[in-house]
Amino acid sequence: MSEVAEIPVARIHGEPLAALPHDLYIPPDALEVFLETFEGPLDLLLYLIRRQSLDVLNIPMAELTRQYMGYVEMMHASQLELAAEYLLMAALLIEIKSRMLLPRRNESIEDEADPRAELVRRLLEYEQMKLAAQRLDELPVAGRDFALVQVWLEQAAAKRLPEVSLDDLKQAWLGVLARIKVNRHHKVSREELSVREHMSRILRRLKDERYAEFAALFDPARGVSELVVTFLALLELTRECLVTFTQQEPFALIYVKLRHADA
Amino acid sequence: MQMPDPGEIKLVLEAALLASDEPLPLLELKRLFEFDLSSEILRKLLDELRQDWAGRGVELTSVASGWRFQVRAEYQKYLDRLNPEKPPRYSRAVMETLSIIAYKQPVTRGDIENIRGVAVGSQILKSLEGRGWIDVVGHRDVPGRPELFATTKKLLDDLGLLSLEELPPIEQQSDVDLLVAPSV
Amino acid sequence: MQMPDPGEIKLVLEAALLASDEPLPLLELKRLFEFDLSSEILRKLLDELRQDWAGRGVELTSVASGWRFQVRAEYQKYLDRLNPEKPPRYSRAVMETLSIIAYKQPVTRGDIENIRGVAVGSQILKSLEGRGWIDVVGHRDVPGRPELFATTKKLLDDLGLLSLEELPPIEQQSDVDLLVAPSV
Repeated sequence: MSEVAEIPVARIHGEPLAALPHDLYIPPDALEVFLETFEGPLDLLLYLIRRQSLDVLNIPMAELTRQYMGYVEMMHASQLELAAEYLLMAALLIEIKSRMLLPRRNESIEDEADPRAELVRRLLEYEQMKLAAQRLDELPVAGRDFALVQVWLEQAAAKRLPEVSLDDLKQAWLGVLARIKVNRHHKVSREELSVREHMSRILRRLKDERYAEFAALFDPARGVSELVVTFLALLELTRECLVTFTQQEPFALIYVKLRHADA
Repeated sequence: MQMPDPGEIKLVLEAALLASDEPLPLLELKRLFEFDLSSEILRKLLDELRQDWAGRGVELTSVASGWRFQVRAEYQKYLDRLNPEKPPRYSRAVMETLSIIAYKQPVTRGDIENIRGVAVGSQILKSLEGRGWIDVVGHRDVPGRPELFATTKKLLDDLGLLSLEELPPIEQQSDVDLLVAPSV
Repeated sequence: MQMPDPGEIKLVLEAALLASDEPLPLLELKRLFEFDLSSEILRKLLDELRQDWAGRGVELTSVASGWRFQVRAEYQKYLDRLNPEKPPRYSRAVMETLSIIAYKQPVTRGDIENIRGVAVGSQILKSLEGRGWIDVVGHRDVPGRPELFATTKKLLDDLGLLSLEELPPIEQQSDVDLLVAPSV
């Protein structure tokens, strides 16, 4: 390889290539940083060429290959898979170099493609995309660099939940009633519903408080009918074995509690 | 830190409130600025902002957890046209279960099954409980102590009713009562 | 159907655009109204609305999938104080992959690997797909029928662009003409 390097194949804008630029040397312990810095063999090659300020078309193959192999050597130990990709590139560089060293007949120079052309095309294409990626990364991104606007919309959260109207409920109830075969005169009146509602109310209260004083369940401020309905609800709850009444002695306070409230 | 003019502060408040997906409390709004913005000034500016937005399709309101912009109810109907897909509907089983609980509460799952004549899947009761429309108000004192279900205030709210008495009364010959609740 | 006055239409447009979580195209905006709103009038009103919002912290913009409101760049710094943690930037590998798909689409994974000179981890494509920035638009008719990737409207939306043509122009660092005269 050293002989190859001495052949003046490469000139930097007319000047023969002198020594290896010092800034290219990467200490082995900096390899990790180095691998993070480059996106792959093309990226590294691009760096080497750009740092040496070489004309892409006058790639000093020997020097470049030597440096390149040095890096491959270093990463060989730590990242074999990645090293393979770099090795492939090194092989390509060496192939190009050797093809260029082969004597060629003068007349065929015109039609024979320069072995470096394909590599140069790839380098340029990659560099173009690398720069494009940088430009793209500079664009502001919604959610990261600027916020979008979305004001609160009622029902936005409940949108997927089915809606139920009073009429739906009524129709469903009629459907239930229609299916019940046994006939008996039955009337669901406002009063009966009211009793049912109070039954639920009393049960909820007893669930929280365990027991309640009988009189405390009544709210005289809401009128006589309210008192009657509450009383009916208590009777119904007793009939349905849901509550019990206790009284220690005549005229003592009456307590209402859930059956098995202790359970 | 120099305090910018109130107009500029209002623009910042407006942008932050429009972009936030949840209500912003005063403390959070103060953090928008590097200088110390007093609650008094902040409230005054928010109030001005609310007035600036009066008569628009979106309004600035103060809810429990802070301030937020929201679409005014009158404009909802326009926005509904963007999503014309019909809202999903509950199955007949769910609706019947709900109506039985509403009209016959408190009832056990067994009562509902007796009335409907078919088994009631527990996912039906779960979905109604999840919606906050029914809850367990106690247990019937029979073997197994089955849960007693009743409708909640939320169901009334969602139906726009003040009390169960406002449910449509239905006169019908039937024997529902025989099927509910063991008469002892 | 009577057409309401333009001011009222603008309020509806504004409310819908402020409430929507994605850009609204003209067709969608027309559906807000029961009467027939011509695209010409709609565009004119949207343009007026954009001007109405000039100088505010929030601006009305037109991106690939339609119109939307977004916070003006100068005001973002205030909002960032509420959420100082920004989503991280993508790695160079992801950005290079994205730009190859953006500028050379449709491309296969093999095409991307050829240009980059390294293997493209599937998690790179997955993360871009997960973001909704790229998707599979077909398969190349070669053995193995590899997937062809292209960028989506969402990428343009997120970058605030109307079309792919608005992507930054790609530069060529070196003179390709040099290729014609290789000097050995």
